[in-house]
Amino acid sequence: MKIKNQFAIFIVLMIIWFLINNSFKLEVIAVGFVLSFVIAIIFGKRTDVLNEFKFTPTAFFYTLIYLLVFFWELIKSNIQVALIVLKPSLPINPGIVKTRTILKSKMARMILTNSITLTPGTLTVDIEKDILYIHWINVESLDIDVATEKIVKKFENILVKIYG
Amino acid sequence: MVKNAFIFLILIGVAMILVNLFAGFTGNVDLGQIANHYVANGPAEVGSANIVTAVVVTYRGFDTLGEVTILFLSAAIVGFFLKIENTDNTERNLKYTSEILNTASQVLVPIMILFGVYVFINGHLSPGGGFQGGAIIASGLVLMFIAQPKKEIGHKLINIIESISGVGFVLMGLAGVLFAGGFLDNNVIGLGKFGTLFSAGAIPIIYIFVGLKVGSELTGIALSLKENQNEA
Amino acid sequence: MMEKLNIQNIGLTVGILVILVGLWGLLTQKNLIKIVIGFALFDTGTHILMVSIGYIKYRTAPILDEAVDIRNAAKLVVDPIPQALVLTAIVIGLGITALMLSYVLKMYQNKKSLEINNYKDLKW
Amino acid sequence: MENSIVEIIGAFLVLIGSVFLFLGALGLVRMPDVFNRIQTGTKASTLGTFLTFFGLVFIMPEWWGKLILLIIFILMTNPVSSHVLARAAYCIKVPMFKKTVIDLYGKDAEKLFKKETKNE
Amino acid sequence: MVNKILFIAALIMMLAILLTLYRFFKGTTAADRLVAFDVMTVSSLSLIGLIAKFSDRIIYLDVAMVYGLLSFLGVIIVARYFEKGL
Amino acid sequence: MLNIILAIFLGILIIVLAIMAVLNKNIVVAIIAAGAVSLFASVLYLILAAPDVAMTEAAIGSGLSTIIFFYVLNKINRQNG
Repeated sequence: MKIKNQFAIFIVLMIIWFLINNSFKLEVIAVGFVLSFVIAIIFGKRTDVLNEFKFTPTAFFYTLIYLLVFFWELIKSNIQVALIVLKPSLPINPGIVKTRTILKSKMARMILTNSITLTPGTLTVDIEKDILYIHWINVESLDIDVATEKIVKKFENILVKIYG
Repeated sequence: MVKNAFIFLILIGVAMILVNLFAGFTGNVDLGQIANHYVANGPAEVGSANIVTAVVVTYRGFDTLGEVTILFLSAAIVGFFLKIENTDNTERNLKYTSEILNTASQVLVPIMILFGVYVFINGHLSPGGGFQGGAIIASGLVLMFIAQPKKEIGHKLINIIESISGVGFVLMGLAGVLFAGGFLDNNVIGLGKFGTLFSAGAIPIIYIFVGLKVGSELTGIALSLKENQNEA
Repeated sequence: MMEKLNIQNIGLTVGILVILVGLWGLLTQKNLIKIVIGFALFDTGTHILMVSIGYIKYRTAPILDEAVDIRNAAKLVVDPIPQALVLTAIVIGLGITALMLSYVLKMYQNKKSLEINNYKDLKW
Repeated sequence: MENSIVEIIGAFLVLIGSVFLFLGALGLVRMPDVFNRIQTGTKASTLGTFLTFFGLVFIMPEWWGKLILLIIFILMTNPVSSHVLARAAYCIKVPMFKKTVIDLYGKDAEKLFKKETKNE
Repeated sequence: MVNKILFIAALIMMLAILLTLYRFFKGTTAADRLVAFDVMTVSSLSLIGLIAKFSDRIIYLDVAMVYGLLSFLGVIIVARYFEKGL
Repeated sequence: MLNIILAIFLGILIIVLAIMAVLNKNIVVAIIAAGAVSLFASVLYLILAAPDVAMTEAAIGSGLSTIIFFYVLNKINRQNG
């Protein structure tokens, strides 16, 4: 498991090294290889989150779909928030509700909470085992199952397919 | 009341001095003589695209040496002042951190370290250098202390890295005396092609040593301020 | 009036004002940590002042990549020497700040107070 | 003065991004309590910065590497910092808006904030 | 054309920073000021992007990256201080 | 033209934040304001064509010195009991 973890960190660091340098000369590649290798060896045992990636075509395909859904939700949420802000009467109805998640992988939980934070009127306040505490700018339901259906499901259904 | 008037007088005095100093200053139209020499001959003599780096590392290398010494002294004094008085760490409890911050920090810390190394390896091509890179590495490690309280780095490891890089820095300077024109001269190894990663002679090597030294010193300061937090 | 309004003069003014604000905080505040903050502001003001002295109109940063012609560089870039001096000064400023703060901590451990009026041991 | 159509699209993206930044700041001023301010502020500033850098990719195509990296950083760090901020605000018991409907976090938060990580 | 649009965008961003400054100034609680600080730094990040475009130097983007990372770290530090978990 | 407007804007911002850092009674707010002064000073350095100094100020002046201030404040609070 440790080897796979170090390999994942190595890949991520190499991609970032290329993006940051913006060139593919031999010397740049060599230095980046050595650096990523050393950092991956050092930090490989300290981290345990990156080994949950599955390198399969289905996972890759669903990642693309996830990005599309995510950007759509991001733009929709911003327009909604902008409309709320611009109205003189401030039609808000805030509150903190509970929802459930079935995801176990740490990385997937982080992606899920970040997506929830960036989408319409919701903000993750805390996460504890399988309960998510969400601040909702316009509370529509107090029931835990309905709230889960409305907030969490649209991301979770795809993330389950990526991280299993 | 007298005291306030006195402070007011001091402020007015300093303001008068500063304003008088810069009242006749109309702005430069051209570089001064020394600066002109540095900019015109820097690329040929030192081979560094970043003139500020050329000035900091070679033309005024002793400044850098003194600065690293001052930083070392202040880190040592801070560590001496705040050294752990009660040594038993058995009852030390740390606050619960949120799981999201923990996960995000596990992804971010290696990236921050890589970025710090990028900054000091490219010190002769882009803005940055040993000090900035060291500061970024230290911030990455501080993020790790905050978000993952279980992970620890010993003082001993930091001291070893700091000593090795300090000795390496001075040795590179002495190599300049032996094989080239003077202390910290970077013509020890060939200058290479201008504008590529392996160029500017010894500047990248010197900056690696400076970066590791500054990074370990700043981490040491943060660590000695963090430790023995449950002593009271 | 309008020809005086250039970036260099603005930088000089801002630097002087920040120095004065920092000095004011240093002299009037009673809390030890606020005094250290005043010192840090004083530091920042000096740096802004020094960097603006080296600025030259219509010129760019002293880093010679594709955007700057190397043969003609002395006519295109600003003065690098103040920048190099400020670079060292900032790092030393951090060391001094850390040192002062550890003194503050030690003083607090002795007297359990951050008020400067309680420290009268050496007053004459 | 002739610019290609791609550059003009990029410039308009930057303009939309700046408008979103402005709306986020306006939300920060108008909203009644900390949590709602975090909601409007971070969301709009994330999209605004994202659109600004994305528009700059169209205008300066040779800078794409660093701009994409900046976008990735923003998308990764901004939600995390808003989550940590919300949690800290709850911890120091910032008063909530008086029209708040429900607060299911209150009872559990007491337990969570007392929890400590043992140092092994 | 492009430069004019970008000029207007920069002006709007400055207005946004001024609004966050108002919130920072008024506050009422320290947490409000911290949120204002967060939004302020993110807005100035995109301002740096525009400065890099107007100066036509790619190297300014390195500064933007350091700025983003370090302001994130500052927010985290203050938040952890509020939670008494430093 | 944009540079001059930006410089004036940043200068006003820096001075207002500096005065706030001195005057505010709450130490936490004062430290955050001092950090913000450093951050905007680093944008001003970019306009003054000094990216090296800007990077150092962003990394050290606003990042690490804020961290050290808060560590010390934390220790002082802990000793209060």
